[in-house]
Amino acid sequence: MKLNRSVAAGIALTAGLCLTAGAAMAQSATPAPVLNKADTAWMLVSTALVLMMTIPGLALFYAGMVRKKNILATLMQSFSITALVTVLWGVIGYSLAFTDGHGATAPFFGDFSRVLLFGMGKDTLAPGTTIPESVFMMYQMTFAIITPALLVGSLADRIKFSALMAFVTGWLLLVYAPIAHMVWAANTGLLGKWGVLDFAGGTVVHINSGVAGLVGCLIVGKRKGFGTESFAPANLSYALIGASLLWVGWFGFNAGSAMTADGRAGMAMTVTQLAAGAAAVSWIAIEWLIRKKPSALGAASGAVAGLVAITPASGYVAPAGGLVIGLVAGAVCFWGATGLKHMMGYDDSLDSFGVHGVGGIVGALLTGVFADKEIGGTPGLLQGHPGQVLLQAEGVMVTIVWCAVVSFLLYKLIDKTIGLRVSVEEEIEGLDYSLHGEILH
Amino acid sequence: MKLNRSVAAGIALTAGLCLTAGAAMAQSATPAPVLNKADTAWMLVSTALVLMMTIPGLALFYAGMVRKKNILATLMQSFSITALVTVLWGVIGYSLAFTDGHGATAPFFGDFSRVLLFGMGKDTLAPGTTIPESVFMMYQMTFAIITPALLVGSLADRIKFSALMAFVTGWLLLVYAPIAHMVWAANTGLLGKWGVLDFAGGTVVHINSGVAGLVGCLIVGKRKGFGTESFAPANLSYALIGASLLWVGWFGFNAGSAMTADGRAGMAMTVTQLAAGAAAVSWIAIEWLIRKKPSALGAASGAVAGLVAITPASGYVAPAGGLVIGLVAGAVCFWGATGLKHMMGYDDSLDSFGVHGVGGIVGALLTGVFADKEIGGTPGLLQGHPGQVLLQAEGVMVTIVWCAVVSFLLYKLIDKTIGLRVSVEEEIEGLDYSLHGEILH
Amino acid sequence: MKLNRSVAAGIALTAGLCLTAGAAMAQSATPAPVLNKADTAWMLVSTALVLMMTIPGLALFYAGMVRKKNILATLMQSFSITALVTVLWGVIGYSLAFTDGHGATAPFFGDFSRVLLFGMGKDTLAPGTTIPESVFMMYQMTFAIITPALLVGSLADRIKFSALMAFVTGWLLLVYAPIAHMVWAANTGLLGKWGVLDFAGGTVVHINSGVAGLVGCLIVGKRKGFGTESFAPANLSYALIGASLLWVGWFGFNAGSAMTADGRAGMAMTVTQLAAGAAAVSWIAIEWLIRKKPSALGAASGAVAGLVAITPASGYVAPAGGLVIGLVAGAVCFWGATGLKHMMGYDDSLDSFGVHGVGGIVGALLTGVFADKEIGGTPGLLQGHPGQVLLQAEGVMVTIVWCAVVSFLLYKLIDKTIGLRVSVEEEIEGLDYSLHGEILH
Amino acid sequence: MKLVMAIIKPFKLEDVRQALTPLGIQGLTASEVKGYGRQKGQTEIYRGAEYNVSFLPKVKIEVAVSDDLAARVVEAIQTSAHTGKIGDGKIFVFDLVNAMRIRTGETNDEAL
Amino acid sequence: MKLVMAIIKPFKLEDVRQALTPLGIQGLTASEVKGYGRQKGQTEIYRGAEYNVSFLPKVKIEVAVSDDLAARVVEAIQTSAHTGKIGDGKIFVFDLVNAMRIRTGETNDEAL
Amino acid sequence: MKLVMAIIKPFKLEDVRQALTPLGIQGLTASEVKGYGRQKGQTEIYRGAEYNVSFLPKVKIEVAVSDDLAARVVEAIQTSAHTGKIGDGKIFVFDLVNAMRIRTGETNDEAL
Ligand SMILES: Nc1ncnc2c1ncn2[C@@H]1O[C@H](COP(=O)(O)OP(=O)(O)O)[C@@H](O)[C@H]1O
Ligand SMILES: Nc1ncnc2c1ncn2[C@@H]1O[C@H](COP(=O)(O)OP(=O)(O)O)[C@@H](O)[C@H]1O
Ligand SMILES: Nc1ncnc2c1ncn2[C@@H]1O[C@H](COP(=O)(O)OP(=O)(O)O)[C@@H](O)[C@H]1O
Repeated sequence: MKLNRSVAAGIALTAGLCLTAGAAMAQSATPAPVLNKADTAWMLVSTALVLMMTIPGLALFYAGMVRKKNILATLMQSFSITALVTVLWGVIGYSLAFTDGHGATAPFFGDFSRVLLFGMGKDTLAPGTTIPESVFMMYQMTFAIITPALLVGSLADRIKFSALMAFVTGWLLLVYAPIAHMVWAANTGLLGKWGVLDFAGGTVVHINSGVAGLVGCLIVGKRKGFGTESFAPANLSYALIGASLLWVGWFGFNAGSAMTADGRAGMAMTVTQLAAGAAAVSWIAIEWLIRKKPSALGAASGAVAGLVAITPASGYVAPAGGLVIGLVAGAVCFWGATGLKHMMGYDDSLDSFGVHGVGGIVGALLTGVFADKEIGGTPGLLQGHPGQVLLQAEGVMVTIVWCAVVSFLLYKLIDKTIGLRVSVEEEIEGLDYSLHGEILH
Repeated sequence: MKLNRSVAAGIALTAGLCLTAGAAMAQSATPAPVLNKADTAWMLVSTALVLMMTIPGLALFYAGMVRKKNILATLMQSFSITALVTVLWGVIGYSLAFTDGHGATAPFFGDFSRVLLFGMGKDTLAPGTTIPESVFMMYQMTFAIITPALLVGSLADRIKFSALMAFVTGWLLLVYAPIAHMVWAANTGLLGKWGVLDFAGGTVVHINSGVAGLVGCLIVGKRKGFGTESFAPANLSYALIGASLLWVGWFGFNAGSAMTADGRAGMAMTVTQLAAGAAAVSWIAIEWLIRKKPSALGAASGAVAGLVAITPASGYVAPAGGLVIGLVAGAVCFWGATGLKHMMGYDDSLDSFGVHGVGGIVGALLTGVFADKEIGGTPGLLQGHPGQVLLQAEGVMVTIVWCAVVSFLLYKLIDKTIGLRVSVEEEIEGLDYSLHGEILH
Repeated sequence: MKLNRSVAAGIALTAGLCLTAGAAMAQSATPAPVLNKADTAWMLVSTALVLMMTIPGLALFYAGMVRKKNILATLMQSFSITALVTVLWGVIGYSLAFTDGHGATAPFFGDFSRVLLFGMGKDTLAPGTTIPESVFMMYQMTFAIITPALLVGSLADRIKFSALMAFVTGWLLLVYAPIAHMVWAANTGLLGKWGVLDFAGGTVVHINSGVAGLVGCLIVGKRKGFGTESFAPANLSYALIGASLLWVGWFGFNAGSAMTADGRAGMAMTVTQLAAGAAAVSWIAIEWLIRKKPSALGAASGAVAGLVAITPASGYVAPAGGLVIGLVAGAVCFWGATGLKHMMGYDDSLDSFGVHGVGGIVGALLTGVFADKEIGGTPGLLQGHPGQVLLQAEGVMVTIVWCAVVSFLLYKLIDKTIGLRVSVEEEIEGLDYSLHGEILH
Repeated sequence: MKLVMAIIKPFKLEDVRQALTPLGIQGLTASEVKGYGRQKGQTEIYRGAEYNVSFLPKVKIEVAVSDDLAARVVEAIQTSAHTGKIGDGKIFVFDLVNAMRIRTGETNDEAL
Repeated sequence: MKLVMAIIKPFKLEDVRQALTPLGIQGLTASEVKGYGRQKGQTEIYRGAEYNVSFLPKVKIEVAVSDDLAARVVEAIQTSAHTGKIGDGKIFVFDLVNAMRIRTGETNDEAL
Repeated sequence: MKLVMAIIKPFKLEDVRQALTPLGIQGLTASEVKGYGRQKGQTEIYRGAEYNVSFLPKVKIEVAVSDDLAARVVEAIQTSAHTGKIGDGKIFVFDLVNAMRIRTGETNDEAL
């Protein structure tokens, strides 16, 4: 999203422009960007939309898939991560991710010039955009919030609250911030410089959370009763409401990543919608064929799979590309949440890896296939540029390796100190009561 | 909403305008419209708001009125229609509804020039507006989604999932698309040309879905146990949440139909709010008088009735008109959902016709009464233009006839092939388990 | 929020400005303000966001804290207040609050020039802003809706529905409208003229509702079974969803109060988020220390406490100030909802006073401490202007006194006539069934 | 007096109630229970391993009757709750030592 | 030993519990049930035809007591659950063959 | 025949079910109940005064068995539901006059 350098001059036109008769668009002006209120309005709203994706969106989506005794704890996880990351991001996270950095670490990390947001004035614009830096910082914060909230899906029903808070703190600074920097820090980020395309966070958000979730569930181990007891979701309506709010909020996620309210944002919204719809249709269709009954959870999972896969591609692909990405994502993630998981035998409780990890990889690669010069300026495989697919694969690999290694070390560190997992009694009693002293009546 | 031809020149003013001293508003400029980012921002948001009306808004509103065994199936209906219509609209629906069409069918149908959205570029503007066509197409899609989702209310608790998907497919192309075309296709639509006023979909959305629902429930028949068993809603809180989200989202529906962020949008929002509040108050008051207790479901139904009735009128009437329309709609729809229904003896399970059909008709006619030249450019009965009421009635009639006839044929076709209704056992067991294999615990 | 006098000239630049070469920002122009579509778009959205705070946000937040038998009645309270205040505001409330008024009462009340919104045309701008008056009126309406809805928290589980409707009617006109006028009526309001800072409603909304709630619960008395029976919340997930929607909607509340989409709005959003996150963290931390278990309700309450306290300060303080205000608010409101309440022995059922009253006072005073000249033009204590703290304290006092006295009289009047409280049988049976004839199954 | 307790499929509740009315049964008490038996539930697909759900939703009916009615009540329940498919449920009969109507204090057969 | 089972109006649960304490009753078990009887529920208005709701929410109490206490328990329940209005509910008494406290393995009267 | 009714801690349900299988028990019925006893619940903090929650969630199990099995069933439940902490619950045994399988009409021991 940081790639949009063209600056619309906005409301306050310079007199010079006015005098240049016939200049229809302000984009030809190259002087310092000025604040555009329309872009600002759109990004304020997008920030609200993406926050809504986590609370209550994701909170409900996940809470709707657990057993009754863990519903409140699951809501609490998303809610507390929101609060914690808010503080962390303001204090140091944003600075690490989005400032230029120095010397050899600059491709991986920013510097400390925005610690506690010092230096971010009321009228500072975010570099390369027409919106206040405060709005940009906030918008990015909502991405930093949802990513760790997503990975909890793999650890649901058994992770300690204290361990989770500790893990998220370390992970935000050592995994999320650097990967966001690599992909999106306009001047210095490693992957962005390579030319890896990730419009709204296929690598940074989805592969990242999916892989961290997978590593986590391998270390934490299976839930007690896995394979013998019923883990049937207690209240699937929550999952449907959550998926719906994720869908709606995703417009802020993807179209907002244009950083401006123009035709590219409109196109990003269009492909987002088409992919979500197509993936839900393809997941339901497959399930209907194989399992005889199309399930509500299948429809919701399909839509989310499509949204995940289109995330890196939105802003780069045309409508037909969006449709195809959705159809493919629905099918592949169905396999990710069923075949793959059973084959490998890990207990990815709410399919963070099966949907976000797998969907994110599919989307990142297909972005390289369907990228359309007319939409985002970069051609993909179908327009005779196979190198983009390779580039995308490299981006995926770097993300997976960095995320897996650092996450692994963090989990192990916390397991040795605080301990990652609740006791068997607490797990059986349910996290709601054992960790938070509350019961859903 | 397509009637708003005046084009605000937006951010990028032409030099010519700048040189014309004293020209305060850009509306006097007639050259090709250019993209206005503020309008675009508002329409991006309106799109998100209207999508939120269906999922999770309407999904919850309806799910909150059924018995426990059908809650998930009801959520699933709205959710799946969202996915299905998304694909259909992108592939062919939008093209049928909003392109000009050819020859004799042009007043009723568009053409195939936007199939798969080909030809809709990133920078194409929607004709007669200042926003990208992609945003316009998406905004319209959210209307195409909610309309069939509304009609399911009449069929709740007994319609087959497969039959519903088939019906919606046919209905979208043969009923929704042509009626949207007739009313809103700027250059060729039959009713628009006649001068029928429908700002945000009183005919296209509400009468249309209400009538299709009524025809459907007559064909499908009453629920087993109708009149002898308790059909008491299992979880009315969902209905209240749903009604609330419908209310909030309706700002996108009505004020968004201005296609621009200006005083007319503000006025549309104002009358929308006044009508919703007034209708809730009038419904509750009547219920309190007649039944001794004002119910939560009554308050929610009243608000929705007011929102339905103001839909065609928003953008044409002044605040006082909005208040009166709300008060009338609350009373008339109360009768629609009780007196009328019992009198006629059909089983309109969730009152799609009683609220949306009846409210839509009331609103369409009262638009002709209260239309205010100062607001929308067209005077109504109260400003000495009784012809407008007649015009409105003609619009209502055409909608009812087209919708009823084609819907009837579609239902019959599907009944003969797939079968419309689940088996008695499935109905008794509940659609959640029998159709989708899921249970709300 | 009415303090923002700088007027961005918006889309329709006057030719004069265009000819003034080099004038980069339109703010130097002093001619009559013109409509700015970007500001309008943002305020349309903010209105929707604040409405969402009440329905379904607050409705769910409160409904999630009561016993099962009162859930629907609690939802109904927020919903009906929304409908009732909508009508009242349109008919007379807005006129009383936001017109200039006459003579000696002008510092306290407006006049009748906007009764039934007459005189508010489609193209009228709100004075001192760049948005249509209709949008301004609507935005203010959403504040007028949420304030009485907040105070019901103190009366939950035992207030008569009829009494509540009567009380809200009187309270809106005799307490809310004058206090809003005193603080926000640009030309004549008493407290605004004094220089009391209240960006988004710390006094008008939060202290006001908290104090009215406290007075109410003292008069209405404790719930039957207080201290002996379990009042454990039946469905805390609703409280979490509600708190989440409040949080998201609060962006419209605070950043919207800038009345424009610029850097100040961005800064207001930033401090809002930081305060919410910090307060949730501080509440949870304290609870974890003292009670051994961090609760979901604690996290939600903490976030709301932070949002309340930052409300008057947003638009005046810098990020670090926002963080500190949040940390303090979390701790103080924890005490407000536990220590203080138990010390005094009143039954503030859902802690309207403990969170909104106490948090509002903390926030109003800290605004005077942390106000930053760079952000809102006014320096606070830390910038060497201790007088601002005094001013803030005066504003708090006036609000408390006016609100307490008039609310007291109103409660007494209604208690003598309609009666405030349901019968013991109705209270035991639950308000859902006894007042509204509905049951949550 | 006897107390007849039956575990039935939830959707049969209304049928059973209607079958009892002609016998002069004026009251009964029902509750939601979960039954474990030969009938196995569906297989879970996502978000958990595949396995058979062991407990299925059932409805428990309790109806107090005079001794002479007991046999006919059992028969009526069996007939009306019967589908012939596995999981139809059970009927159990207990001796009742005493019964009382709270409203009036009436006891035994008069209380039913 | 006897097991006393009572079907009462939900809002009477707390009163009944308090009425039993003075008799030395230290434990009881309650559950939500739906009762069908002479009392008819409200009429549904929307979203369904008008009819009388047949099942109303009730609470079932089960309390195991020694033989000598049974009569006084029944009486205490009848008095405290009584409103005099239709739908007050029923009390049923069963013989208990055996009772055991799981924690200690104590049986019969000691287990109560 | 006997009907064994046990009130246990909810998380023990699965353990109890598994302990009964080796005895040849093929079915049982469970329901959610609220128990009042020596065990006191947690203290509420917000939104209400501080007090002890009196009713705690429990699960009630009902299993009908032939007379000769009853003692072993009671023992198996006691062992598997035992934690040794207060609130473990109770087991009650009733005489069953009759039992019937709805699907087949079989009665008594064959019906179990
Ligand atoms: N021994 C038993 N004690 C108590 N309830 C039983 C017993 N056996 C079966 N049930 C109840 O009866 C229901 C039906 O039993 P099941 O074995 O599934 O079918 P069927 O009786 O037709 O063979 C079970 O779900 C359970 O609720
Ligand atoms: N024969 C019965 N067997 C079991 N429960 C009964 C029986 N008769 C009544 N009940 C229970 O008692 C409740 C109250 O009975 P009802 O006839 O409404 O009032 P009353 O006992 O005051 O005449 C019913 O709702 C039902 O739960
Ligand atoms: N007399 C009784 N009648 C019915 N149920 C009882 C009785 N006493 C205890 N119970 C049930 O047993 C549960 C455990 O009892 P409690 O006194 O808390 O523990 P313990 O039996 O270990 O002393 C209670 O919650 C209640 O459900």
